[in-house]
Amino acid sequence: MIGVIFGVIVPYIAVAIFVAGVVYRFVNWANSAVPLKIPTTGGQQKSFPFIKRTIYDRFDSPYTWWETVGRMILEIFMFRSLLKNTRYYLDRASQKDARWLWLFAILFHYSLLLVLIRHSRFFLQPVPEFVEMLSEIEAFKGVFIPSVYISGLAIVAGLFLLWLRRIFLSRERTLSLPSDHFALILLLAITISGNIMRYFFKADLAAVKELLMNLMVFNVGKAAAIADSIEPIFYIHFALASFLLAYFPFSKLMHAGGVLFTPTRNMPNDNRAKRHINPWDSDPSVPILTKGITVSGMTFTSKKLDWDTYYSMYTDQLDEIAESDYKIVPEEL
Amino acid sequence: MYNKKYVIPLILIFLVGFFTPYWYNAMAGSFGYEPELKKPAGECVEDSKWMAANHMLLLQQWRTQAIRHGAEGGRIYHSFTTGEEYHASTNTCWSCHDSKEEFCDQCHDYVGIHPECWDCHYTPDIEKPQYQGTDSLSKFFS
Amino acid sequence: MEEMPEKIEIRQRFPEWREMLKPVKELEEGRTSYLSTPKQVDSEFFKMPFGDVERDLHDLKLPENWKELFLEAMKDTLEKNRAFKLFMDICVRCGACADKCHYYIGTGDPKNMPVGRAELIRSVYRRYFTPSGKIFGEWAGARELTEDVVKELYYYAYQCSLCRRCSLFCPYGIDTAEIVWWLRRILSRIGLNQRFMTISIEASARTGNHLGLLPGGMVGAIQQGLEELKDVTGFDLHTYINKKGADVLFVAPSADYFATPHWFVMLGYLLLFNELEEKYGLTITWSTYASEGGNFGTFHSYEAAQLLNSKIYKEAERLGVSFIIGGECGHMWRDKHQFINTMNNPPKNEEWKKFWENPDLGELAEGLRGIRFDSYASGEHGWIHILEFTAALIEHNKITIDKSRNDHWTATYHDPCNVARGMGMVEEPRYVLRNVMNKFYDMPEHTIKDKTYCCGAGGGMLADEIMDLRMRGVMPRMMAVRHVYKKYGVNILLTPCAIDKAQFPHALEYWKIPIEVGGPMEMVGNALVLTAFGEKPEDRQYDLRGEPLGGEEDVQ
Amino acid sequence: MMSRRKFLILTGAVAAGTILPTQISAKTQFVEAAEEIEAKRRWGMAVDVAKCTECMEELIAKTGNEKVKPPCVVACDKENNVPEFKEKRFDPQWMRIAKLKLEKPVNAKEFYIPLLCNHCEYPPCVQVCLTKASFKRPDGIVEIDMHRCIGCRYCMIACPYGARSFNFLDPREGLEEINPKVQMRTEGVVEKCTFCVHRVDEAIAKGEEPVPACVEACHKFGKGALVFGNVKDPNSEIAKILRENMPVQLRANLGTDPHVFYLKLGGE
Amino acid sequence: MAVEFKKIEGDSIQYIALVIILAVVTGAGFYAYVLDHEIGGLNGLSNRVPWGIVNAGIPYFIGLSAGSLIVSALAGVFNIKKYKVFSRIAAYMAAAWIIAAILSIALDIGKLYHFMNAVKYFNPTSIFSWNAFLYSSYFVICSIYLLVQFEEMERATRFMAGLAVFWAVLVHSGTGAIYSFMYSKELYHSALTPPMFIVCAITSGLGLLLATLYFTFKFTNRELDPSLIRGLGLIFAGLMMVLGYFLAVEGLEKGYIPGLHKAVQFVFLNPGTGVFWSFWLLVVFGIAIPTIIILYPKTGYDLRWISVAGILHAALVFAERFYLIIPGQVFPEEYLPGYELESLHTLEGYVVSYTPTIFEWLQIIGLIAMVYLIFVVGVKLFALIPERAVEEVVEE
Repeated sequence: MIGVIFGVIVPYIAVAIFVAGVVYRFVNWANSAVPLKIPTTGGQQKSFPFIKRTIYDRFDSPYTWWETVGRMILEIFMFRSLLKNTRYYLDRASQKDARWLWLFAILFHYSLLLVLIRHSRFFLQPVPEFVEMLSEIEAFKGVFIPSVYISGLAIVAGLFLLWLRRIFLSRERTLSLPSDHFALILLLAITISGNIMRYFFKADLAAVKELLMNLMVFNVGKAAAIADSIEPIFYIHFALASFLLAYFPFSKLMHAGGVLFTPTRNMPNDNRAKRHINPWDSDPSVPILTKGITVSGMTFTSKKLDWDTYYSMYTDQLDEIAESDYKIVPEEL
Repeated sequence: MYNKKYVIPLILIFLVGFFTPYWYNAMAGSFGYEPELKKPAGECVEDSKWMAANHMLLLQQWRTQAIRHGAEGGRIYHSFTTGEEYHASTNTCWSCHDSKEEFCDQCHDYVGIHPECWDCHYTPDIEKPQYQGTDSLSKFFS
Repeated sequence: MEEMPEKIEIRQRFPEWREMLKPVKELEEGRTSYLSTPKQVDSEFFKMPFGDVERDLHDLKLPENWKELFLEAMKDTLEKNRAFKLFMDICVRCGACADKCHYYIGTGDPKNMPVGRAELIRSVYRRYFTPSGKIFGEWAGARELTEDVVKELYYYAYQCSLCRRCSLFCPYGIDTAEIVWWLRRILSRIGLNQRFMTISIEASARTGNHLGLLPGGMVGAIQQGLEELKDVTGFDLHTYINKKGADVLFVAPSADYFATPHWFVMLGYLLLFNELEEKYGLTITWSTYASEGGNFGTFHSYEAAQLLNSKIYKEAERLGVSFIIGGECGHMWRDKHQFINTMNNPPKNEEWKKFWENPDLGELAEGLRGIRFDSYASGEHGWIHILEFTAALIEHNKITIDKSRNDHWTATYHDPCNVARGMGMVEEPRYVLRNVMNKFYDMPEHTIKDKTYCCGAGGGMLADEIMDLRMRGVMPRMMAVRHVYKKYGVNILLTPCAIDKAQFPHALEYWKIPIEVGGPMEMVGNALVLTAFGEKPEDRQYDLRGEPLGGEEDVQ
Repeated sequence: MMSRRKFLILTGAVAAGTILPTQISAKTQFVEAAEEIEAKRRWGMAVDVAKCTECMEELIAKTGNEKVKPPCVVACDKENNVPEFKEKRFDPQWMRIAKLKLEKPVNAKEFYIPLLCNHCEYPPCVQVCLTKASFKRPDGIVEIDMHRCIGCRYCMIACPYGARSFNFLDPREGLEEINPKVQMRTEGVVEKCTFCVHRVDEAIAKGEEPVPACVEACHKFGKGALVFGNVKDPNSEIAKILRENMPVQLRANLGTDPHVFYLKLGGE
Repeated sequence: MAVEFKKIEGDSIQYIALVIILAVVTGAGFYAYVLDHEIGGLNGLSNRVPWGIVNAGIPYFIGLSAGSLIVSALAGVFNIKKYKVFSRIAAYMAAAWIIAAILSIALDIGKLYHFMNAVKYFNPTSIFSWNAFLYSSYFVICSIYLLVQFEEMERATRFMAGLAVFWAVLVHSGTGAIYSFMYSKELYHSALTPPMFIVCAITSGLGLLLATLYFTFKFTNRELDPSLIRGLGLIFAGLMMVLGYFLAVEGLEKGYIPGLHKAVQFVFLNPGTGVFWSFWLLVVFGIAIPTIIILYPKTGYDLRWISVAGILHAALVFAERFYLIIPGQVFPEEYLPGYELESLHTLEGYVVSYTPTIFEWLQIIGLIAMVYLIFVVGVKLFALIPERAVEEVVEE
C-alpha cells in the first residue's frame, strides 16, 4: 500500500504540480511589464574609446547582448555578486571581503548539480557515459565499497553550513522566516535520508530504476507491483523528494528561475544608444500626470507644463531675456 | 506576455530539460526496459533478494578475508541462509553464474555502475587460453 | 535647520522573526520625514490624490477605502513592473545585502537592512497575493495591512536613499531602490507623500527648478557668477540663456545657481563654455524653462519623474540644439541616463537629427573635429555628461590645462551612487581629475566606484527633519574620507553631485573632518587656461574660491 | 539467522560509514584463531646453488640462449599470470635468474642463483607501506593487497632485493595464457612473488604439504635445486637442509632476516 | 600607520594573458599526466628507477613551501616587524606550494583513485604515512595562519606563525626522512639529509620568494625597498653556504667508505650522467654563483641581480632533489658482498640510466605554473600585497 501511494500516486501528482507551477511562474512574471531599462551598473560604462574598459567592466556594465549574456552566465554559474560580498566591521568602521557565504552557496549548489546528474541514471537507459564517469571520479572509484560519493556528503555539509548561518548569526537569524528554515530542513531530510539509504539500509537500486522506468511510460499496474517490493526506507527519500518538487514552484526556491528574469542584471547598459519603450506608456508625448490619473473614481490632472504655459506665466522676465539677445554679461559696476 | 522572444524559449528549454528521460529513452528505444538475469545453476549463498542489495558487502568481506587471512580461517564462509560453508572466492560465484555478461552486467549497466573487480579478477567470459598447470610446461622442457 | 544630533549611538538589535512582522510602535525623532500638507501637494502643477487633507503621522486621515486603494495600487504595480513582482518572489533572505546599507550600518535598526525594508511590503504581498500567505498567515511571513503597517511602510520607505548599493551585492540583483520607489508610489495613492520632496517637485513643475527660481532670478545668479569670474580672471565673459540656434543645451542641477560649494562648479562651467566659444565657436546655452537637471520625481514615482523630465527634450527641440550636456548631479543622471528617453519622446528638430547622423563635434565647430559620441550614444538619447565631455576635450588636447594651479588641493573623489551604479561613469571623472591636478587619491577600494557609499541624503533624504538619520547614514562614507585624510592629507572631497555637495559640509563638520567639499568642474575651472582670451598659465592669481594660488603653506 | 544477517549489514555499513578497516568485523566473524594456526608455520625456501648452476649451464648449452628462462621462472610466470613485455625496464618478473661471479680470481667461475622475494622476517616494504597494502601474514608470507595499493612505489625503493615490479603498463596485454586461479593485476600497482600463496592456502586446507609452482617445476624439469617448506617444523625437509648446511642470506647485514636461503655457494 | 594590503585590479591585457598562459601550461602538465597514464610508459622510469622527477617534485615543492612559510613567520615568531609586509604573500605562496606538493604525490602514484586508502589505513611505521598526515595538516595550518592574518587577529597570528614554523620544520624533516631512512640504498642512507632538507627548503623557498617579490612589486607598480630585500638576501646567502657545507660533509663521508668508492666515483666523477651534472651544476650555479652575487656589493643591492640569484638557486635546488633521489636507484645494490651479480631477465646488477622525458618535465612545469596561477589569481582576490613595502612603513 505504501508502495502504491508513495511510489505511484504521489510522484505523479508532484511532477504535475512542479511542471505546471514552474511554467505558471514564468508566464506570470513575463506578464508583468518592464517599464524601464534599469541595469545595476557595476563597472565602467561603454564610453569614449580612450576610457579604458576592462574585461570585468564588460561583464559588470554590459553594453552588448553578448556581454549581458556573459554577465548572466557568471551570475548563475559563479555567483559573481556574492563573490563581491563584503562585511562591515562596526568596531573598525571599515569593510573587508567576506566570501564564506559564496563558498557555502557554491558548495551546496554544485553538489546539488552533481547529485542530480548522478540521479539521472535512474531515468535514463542506457546510462550516459558522462554520468558514469562523473560518478566514478567523485567517488574515487574503488576506494570504498559501496562507493562514497563526495557530492552526497558535501551537499549535507553545505546545507548544514547554510543552516547554521541562519541559526547562529544574529543578523541572519533575525531575517530568517520559518519558510527559510523549512526549505533547508526539507533539503537536509532528503539528502540525509538518501545517504542513509546509500550507506546503511540498502534498497535494491535495480528495482527502483524499474519502478521509475515503468512510471515514465504510465505502466501503472506493473509499477505498483514493483513499488510494493521495494524497501520502505526508499519511500522516505522518495516521498520527501516528491514533496520538494511540488513545493518548489511556490516557494523562494523559485529563485532558480527568477534569477533569469531580474531586470537589474539581464539588461544591457546601453540606454544612451537604444531607446527602451515602456509598454504601458508607449507614446509619452504628454506626461501621464498631465493626462491625469484616476484613483478611487476621482481623476487628478496636473496643469500642462509646455513652453506656452510657462511663457504666459513669466512673460515679463522672459521678454527681458529676449531683449538682451539671450546673452548674459557681467553687470558694469 | 512581454519578452516572448526570451520567455517562450526559456519555458521550452525547461520542459525539454525536465523531460530529458522521455526523448533520451525514446531515441535509445529503451522505454520500459528491464534487465533480464540469467538463471543461476544453483542456490545462492544467501537469500537472493538480500544479495541484490548487499552483495557488494559480502564480496568485500570475502576479499579481505581471502587476502589478509588466507589459509583455513579466512576462506571459509558460513552462510546465514543455508548454514553451509563456502569457499570465499569469486570462483565460487562463477560455479553457479557462468556468465558475467548475462548476469552481473545486466544490473550494473542498468544502474550505471562499473565495479573494477574485473580489471584483475578472472571471469568465465575471458577469451585467452587457460593455463593448465606445470605439466603443460613439458612442451618447453623435456 | 533641525538640530544636529548630539551623539550617535549605534544600537544593533536582533529581534526574532515574529517581532520583525509587527509594525514599529515609535517613530523616532530625527528619522521621520514630515508628511505633505495640502499647500504643497494640492498644487495645480502637481496634483496628487488626497492632497487636500491636513494630516500628520499621528493621524493619517486615510480615505475611507484606503485598504482597497492600497491593494489596488499594489496590484497595478505588480502588473506594471516586473522588477517589483519578481523581487517580491525570489528573495531567499541570504543576508548578503544587510550590512551594505549605510542606513543599516548607521542605525542598527534591523528593518533598515535592505532585505528587512523589502520584507515590510513583501509580508503584505504574501498576505494578499500568494496562496501560502493566505493560508499560513504569519507562519508564511505574511501580515495584515493595518494603519500601523502603513505608517511603518511610510517610515521606512523614507529611510532609503535609493542608492542601489544592496542591488550590487544581491545574487539576484534585487534592487531595494526599485521596491521602495514603487512603494512610495503606492503610498502616494492613499495620500502619503513626503513633504520635502513634494515641495521640490511642485516647484520644479511650476518654475522649472526645485528652488522655484524665476527666469529673472536665474539670469541674475549666472550674471553674478560672471562678475566673480571677472574678478578672478580679469576677462569679460558671457553666456547665453534660452538662445535659439545654440549648438548645445546645458542643464545643471538648480543648486549650482546659488548654493555653496556648488557655486564654484558653476564658475567652472562658465569658464569652460567661454573658452570653447571663443576658441572653437561652440555655443552653449542655458535655459530657464529646462533649468533643472535634478528630478525629485525619481524619488517619488514614475509619473512624477516623467512630469519633471518632460520639459527638457521639449526645450531642446524648441531651441533647436544638437545635443544636451548635463551638469554635475547624481540622481539627475539616473534619470537622464536610464529614464528620460523612455519617459519622453526625444527631440525631432532638424539640427538634432542631422547632428546625430554623424555625431562628431567637428560638425558643430570645426576645431573640435575628432570628438565623436557614437561609440555609446545616439539621437534617441542625446545626453553627454559634462565630465565625459571635459575628458574628451582633454584627451584630444582641445583645452590647455595648468595642473599646478590645483597644487594647493589634495583631493579625493566620491562616486555619487546613481552615477556609479545607475550609469557606470567611474573612470571619466578620475581621468579628468588626474589631468587637472597633481594630488588625487582614491578612498579604500570597497567604498568607491560601483561599491561607493551613499552620502546619506539622496532619494529625498535631504530633508532637515531627518538630520539624525543623515548623519548616521553618512558615517561609512565619512570613515573612508577620514582614512584618506589621515593617510594622504586630503583637503578637499570632490563629488559631481548636488545633493552630496549639500550633505557633505554638514557631515564633515559633524564627523570632525576639517576638509572642504567641491566638484570636479571647479578643479577644471582652476586649471583651465583661457588661451583664447590670451591668458598665460601664470596669470591667474586666485582660484575660484578667491584664495590666492601659490604653494601649499597658504592653505595649511 | 536474522540477527546474524543484520550483524553483517551493520558491520559492513559501519565499516563504510566510519572508514574503519573492514577486517575487524571479519576477524570476529569468520576467523577463529587463524593466527594461532598459522603461527605454527613459517614458510621458507632453500636454494641449492650448485644444482641450480648445473641446470642453467645445461639449459644454456642446449638452447644457446644466454638469457634462457629455466623451468622455475617459466612456471612462476605462467602460474601467477606475470606478464611479459618487450621493454625490459617495464617487464615485471617475480622470479629471475642472476649470474654470480666472485670478483677476485682472474677467471672466476660463474654461478646462477634464482632471485625472488625473500619474505623477510622484518620486511622493509611492510615497514614503509603507506596503506598497509604490503603486509606479512602470520605464516611469514609477505603479500600485497592490490585493493589497497596506491602505487607509490615506496616499497620498491625500500626493498633491498629488487624483488618488486611496478605495473607501468596494463599487465593483461603481456599475457598469452591466463591462470584463473590467480587474479591478474591492474596498471599502477606493485607486484611480487607470493610464494604461490594460493597453492599454500589450498594445500593447507586439504592437509597437504604446499608446493609453489617454481619448486614443482624445478623438481619436474630441473635438478631439484629448490626446496620449500615450514622452517618451524623440525621434521620438514627444509629444516633438515638448513641444519646440515651453512646457508647464506642475501644482504644479511641489514637485519631483515630473509627466508630464502642459498646453499653451497661455490659448488659442491 | 599599519601596513596596508591591497588587492590588484587585475584587468590589464598582460594580466589576463598571464593567467591564460599559466592556465594553459598547467593544463598541459595535467594532460601530460593523463597521456602518460592512458597510453602508459611515456615516462623514463623503470622497475629499477621507480622514482623520477615527478617524485622529486614532492620534496622540492615542500621545500619551497616550508621556506616561504618560514620567511612569512619571521615577522611573527622572531618579531622582526619590518618583514610583516611580506608575511601574507609568503604564507599564501606556502599554501600554494603545498598544494603542488600534494598534487605531485597524486601525479606520481600509480592508482590515484586509491589514495583515500592512505587516510583510511594509517601505517604508523611508514614515514610516508606520517607525511601524508603532516602535509594535509600543514596545509590546514597555513590556511588558518593566512585567515588570522586577513582577519588581523594579532595574537592568533603570532601563535599560528610559531606553530606554522614548527610544523614546517616537522614536515620537512619528515620529507627528508622518507629518503634518508632507506637503509636498502647505500646512497640514500644519511642522517644529514633531514637537517639539510630544512636548510635547503629555506634557501630555495626564500630564493624564489625574493624573485617573486621583485616581479610582483614591479608589475603592480608598487614600491619595494631594496634594503628589505637585502636583509632577506643575506639570510639567503648565509644559508646557502650552510647548505654547501652540508653537501660537502655528506659527500666526503660517503667517499671515505671503501665499499662506496665505486658509487661515489660514479656520482661525482662521471660526466656522462645526469647525476654528475645535477650535482656540479648545483654547486657552481646553484650555490657558488648566487652566493657571490649576493655578497658582491655591486650586485648584492640590486634587486634584479638578487632575483637572478634567487631563481638560479631555486631552479638548481631541483637538481639537488634529482641528485638526492636518482643516484641511489641507478647504481646497483650489492646483494652478496664480494660477488658481481647480473640478472639474466631484469635490469638488476646494471647501472640503469634514467632520463626524464618531456612528459615528466611537463608535469613538474605544469605544477609550478599552477602555483603561480594560484598566486596570480590570489593577488586579485585577496589583499596580499602591501601598497608599499618600505622600512619606515612599519616604524610609524
